Amino acid sequence: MTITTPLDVERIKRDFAILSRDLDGKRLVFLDSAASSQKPESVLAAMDDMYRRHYANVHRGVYRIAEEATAAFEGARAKVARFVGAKSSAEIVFVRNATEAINLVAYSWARANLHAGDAIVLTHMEHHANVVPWQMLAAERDIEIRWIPLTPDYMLDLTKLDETLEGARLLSVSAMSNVLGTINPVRQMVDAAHAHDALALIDACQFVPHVRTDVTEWDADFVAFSAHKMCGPSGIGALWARRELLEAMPPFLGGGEMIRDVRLDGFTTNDVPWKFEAGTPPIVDAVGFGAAVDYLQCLGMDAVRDHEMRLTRYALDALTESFPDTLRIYGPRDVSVRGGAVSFLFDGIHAHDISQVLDEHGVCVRAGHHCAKPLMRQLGVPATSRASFYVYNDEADVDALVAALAMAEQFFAH
Amino acid sequence: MTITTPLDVERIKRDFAILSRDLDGKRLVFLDSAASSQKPESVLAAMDDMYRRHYANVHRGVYRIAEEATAAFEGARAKVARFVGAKSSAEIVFVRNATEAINLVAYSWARANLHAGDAIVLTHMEHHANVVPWQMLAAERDIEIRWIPLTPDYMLDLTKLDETLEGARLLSVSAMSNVLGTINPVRQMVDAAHAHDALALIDACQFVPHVRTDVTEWDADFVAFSAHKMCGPSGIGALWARRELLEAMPPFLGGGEMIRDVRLDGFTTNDVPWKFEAGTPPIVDAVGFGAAVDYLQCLGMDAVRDHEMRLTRYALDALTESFPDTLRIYGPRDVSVRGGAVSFLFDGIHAHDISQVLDEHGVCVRAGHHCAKPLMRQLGVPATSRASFYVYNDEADVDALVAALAMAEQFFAH
Amino acid sequence: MAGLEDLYREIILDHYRSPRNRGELPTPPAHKTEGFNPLCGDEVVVYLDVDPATDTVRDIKIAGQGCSISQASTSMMSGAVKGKTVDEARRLIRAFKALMSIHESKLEGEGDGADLAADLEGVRLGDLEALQGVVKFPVRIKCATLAWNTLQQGLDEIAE
Amino acid sequence: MAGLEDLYREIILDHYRSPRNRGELPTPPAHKTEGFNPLCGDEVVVYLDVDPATDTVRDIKIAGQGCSISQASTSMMSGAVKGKTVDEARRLIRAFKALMSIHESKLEGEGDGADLAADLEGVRLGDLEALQGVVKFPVRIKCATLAWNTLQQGLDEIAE
Ligand SMILES: Cc1ncc(COP(=O)(O)O)c(C=O)c1O
Ligand SMILES: Cc1ncc(COP(=O)(O)O)c(C=O)c1O
Repeated sequence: MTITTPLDVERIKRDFAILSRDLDGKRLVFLDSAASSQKPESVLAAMDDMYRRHYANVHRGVYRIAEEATAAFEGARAKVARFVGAKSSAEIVFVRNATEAINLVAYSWARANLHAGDAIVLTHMEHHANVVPWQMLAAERDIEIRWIPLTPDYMLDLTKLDETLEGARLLSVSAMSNVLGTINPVRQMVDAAHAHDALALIDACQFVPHVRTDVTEWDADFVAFSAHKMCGPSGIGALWARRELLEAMPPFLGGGEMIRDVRLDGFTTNDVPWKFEAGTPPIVDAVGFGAAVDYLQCLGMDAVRDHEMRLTRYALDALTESFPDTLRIYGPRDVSVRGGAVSFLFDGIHAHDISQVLDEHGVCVRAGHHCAKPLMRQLGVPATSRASFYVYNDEADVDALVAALAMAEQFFAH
Repeated sequence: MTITTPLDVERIKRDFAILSRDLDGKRLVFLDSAASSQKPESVLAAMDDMYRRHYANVHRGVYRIAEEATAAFEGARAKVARFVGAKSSAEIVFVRNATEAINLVAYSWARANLHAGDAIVLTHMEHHANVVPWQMLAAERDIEIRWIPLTPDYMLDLTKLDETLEGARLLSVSAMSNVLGTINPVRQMVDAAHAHDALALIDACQFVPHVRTDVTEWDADFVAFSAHKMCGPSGIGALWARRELLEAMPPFLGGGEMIRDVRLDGFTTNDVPWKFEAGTPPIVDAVGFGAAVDYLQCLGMDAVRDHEMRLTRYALDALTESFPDTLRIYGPRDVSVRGGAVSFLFDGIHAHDISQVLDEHGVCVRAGHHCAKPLMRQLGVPATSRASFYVYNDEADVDALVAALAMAEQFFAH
Repeated sequence: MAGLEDLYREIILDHYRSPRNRGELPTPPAHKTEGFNPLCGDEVVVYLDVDPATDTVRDIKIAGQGCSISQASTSMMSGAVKGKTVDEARRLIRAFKALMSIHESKLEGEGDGADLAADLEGVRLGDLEALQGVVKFPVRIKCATLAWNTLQQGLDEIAE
Repeated sequence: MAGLEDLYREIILDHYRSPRNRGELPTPPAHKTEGFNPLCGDEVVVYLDVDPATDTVRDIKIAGQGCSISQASTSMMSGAVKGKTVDEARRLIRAFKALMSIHESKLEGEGDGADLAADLEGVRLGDLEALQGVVKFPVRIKCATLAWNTLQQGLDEIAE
């Protein structure tokens, strides 16, 4: 039995300097962590300390601060590897963000392995990051893209999964939707893909920050995620991939660090993961990434998930009770199959306008297509408002949201 | 007449916290800025302030801190654009580093425009970042790579430039060598390339940090550089390119931000420069980049260049006088055609071993192939030691280098 | 909520609630142009019927969806250019963008918009001036200009 | 300079100044393998003449260039495996890497190297132990292991 210590949100809030910012007398109610989370003191301090005491380029210097920088950089890789259950640090490639991770797979693995007539399976709830790279490849190579549709209750409709995977080479799917909050049955889908000799890429950008992740348990082939959504800095993310896969893949970007030898007539590549890290990496951002997973590990990912389930339930109830006739929620109601991204719309009021009024009350929510235009078209809406929760949010934040929404509704009703 | 205020290095040193770090009683003598420079207080403060007060994802939020973040991010782009003489911010694409900038050109422009039988012209002094991307393309497309050789005094041998450019589609050349220090005649080479209907890419990674740069004056087509070598953070760099070129180029990485619309059957692209910036960018690193160019501008790039010429002359003289028979310098002697990267070797002592002994004295120099293995083979050496200077170095640093070298020589002579 | 009332003037909300010239026109003779705001997903469709003899916007219809600002701006735009010559329409586009871009250019850090004032000279924007409050809300400027950029693209396509 | 003397033991400098077994062997019968340290550019070339009848390293020659640590390690390696069986050579490789990787694995943050001690058991490293000082200088570990990785690659290639 695991005992989970509930999050002490009041204390956590104090770790995030920006949350005590005063906006013309209103406190900042930050409900946009699905777009990018705030960063705790420990992450900022780790990065600052790197720049002030240990900064040098990595991997190439014999002198002490270069060694320290390299150890910190590679130490961060090991932390991230452990955080997601990788078997070895060599399976973690540092990239700019989840988007680059997916593009890396599309340029390196897919362009080496997929040919005209092959098929890739995506879903209607994918983020553009997991759509456009495949559309680019599809257009270049005459590859077919197949789509897994949604059920009316905002889950993936997996009734025809096997049929859809027939002859496919890759299944690329989000572990958690950034719009609907839906958590998809990753292991089941990976198994189905493998049964059809397809590989499975998991876009875990919204999952890793919120739910304990074990890539080995998933049995996936590729997993992409970004530091900036999980208390880490912007500018760094990771591609996890099985080591044999990484070793077999051709390089993507060429340059320093990714080579073993360069002659006028050609080059040979370095070991993984460095083979995929051309040029000077985001050294300090990596260290911040490592500090971010330390922070989350310290809170405990099970406690994080418990907290968010409770808060999401509270929010869904509050929204439904306060606006029974005018507000529609897009996403599952059962918090055991969803995360804390809650999309909604008011009858006759555009999401953009809602956001604008909320901003006057210090409440930050996102409005728009959330980089998921295909999903928006499926939902038949041009945009939604989205409130999303993280470790530093509490019931008072939800209450502030509901109060501001009531004022917005009133403002546009007059 | 421009009046240049000489750099007050004593004061500048205080802007860089790491330089007052004590290494077991020895002060840090940092002579590896060509690999990556240290960062001034103002850059660290700008980044810290972003995270503590204005952090949110950019471009998509209606709320105030998202607006502030977007304004800071785009403001940084405008600063970088002005710093290198771009005609518009739209010509600056933020990338991770110079390496990615060159790969972007290789994947987007070159793969759309170059075909079997075409030729690319490089030089023997290029960094791997400006070699490997072209070798990858050459192998894929059966494209010829031609090399401009060196003269015995470490300059480019341009006597056959026109011949070499005959029928070539691209000239890609470093503005300043990171090994030899050599400054190449960029404008002359660009003109020659254009006369042969070839485009010109300038790897300005070592140039922009040290010499006032005007991309428009160069009349180049692409210019690549990294923030981390010019007082900015790791994790961000820029590709400058002529707007019409950027507009005509196909996208490179696919995902959020770079699209205008996405449907199940395809996508359309956003305006430049965002068309090339897929996914969440290194937001705070960009702000740090902006603060770095502010810092350099404040010192004055002409003063920076003057300072480095003086210091390099001092170093070349000191090394030659102190080790007349045993030390060999690889690079031009005339400081008007070179920057502050000084490569050298001792007779019979490997560069790596020199570095190790120097480190014991707090002196940080780089040892190795400096990501320029083709050049090392031309020079006929496996590696060199390299000391490189920046705004925070002074004569005392050079003296410390010379003293430590004397001890190293003695250590290995016994 | 002083700021908000600046943005959401009564006349804007009125155009939002009762948009003018909504519908479609048969193509041809009309010309159809679609515009997107890549950031928020707003879409505007402009049907333009330009009389080639007189170079006049004989009819204009509007479709699409978006926030109150983009919809109101589209509605106002349709009323402003209907019956105008193409030249007059283009002058209106320039004037409206000048009204907006004073801030837009500041966001990008280029120029201070001083010389844009020239574009505003001698053009009567009328109701459209209600949209000026938008400049205090930089992210909303693109909402306001979407219809006008789409109109411009349509006119350019017709001219080709 | 206490630290430096740890790294640069007299016996290391001796091997560096007077490397053993330098030269080439005709291929075939010998097998040639090249190793690179991508970080610093060191190169090691190992010529291996393995007698297939007895599975013994009949002769070994070394070429290439690098720092004192990589050159000394290569020289020592050549002396240590010459005349040994392939199995014994492989045991030496494991033992030497164990000596080094106690730190290497710590750098990568994986395990604490405790179980690596098993690999060291019962193997006499002799002079090679002089290289143990290297583990205090993490970036130099790759210098010391280059020759051994190249040897391993060579033996693998011969076995294929
Ligand atoms: C001349 C030159 N080009 C390219 C690069 C690559 O820069 P980065 O590692 O920042 O991509 C460097 C720096 O190492 C360089 O000196
Ligand atoms: C599900 C999902 N996938 C991919 C991404 C792209 O992440 P990034 O912008 O960090 O590359 C996001 C975040 O916006 C996301 O929510």
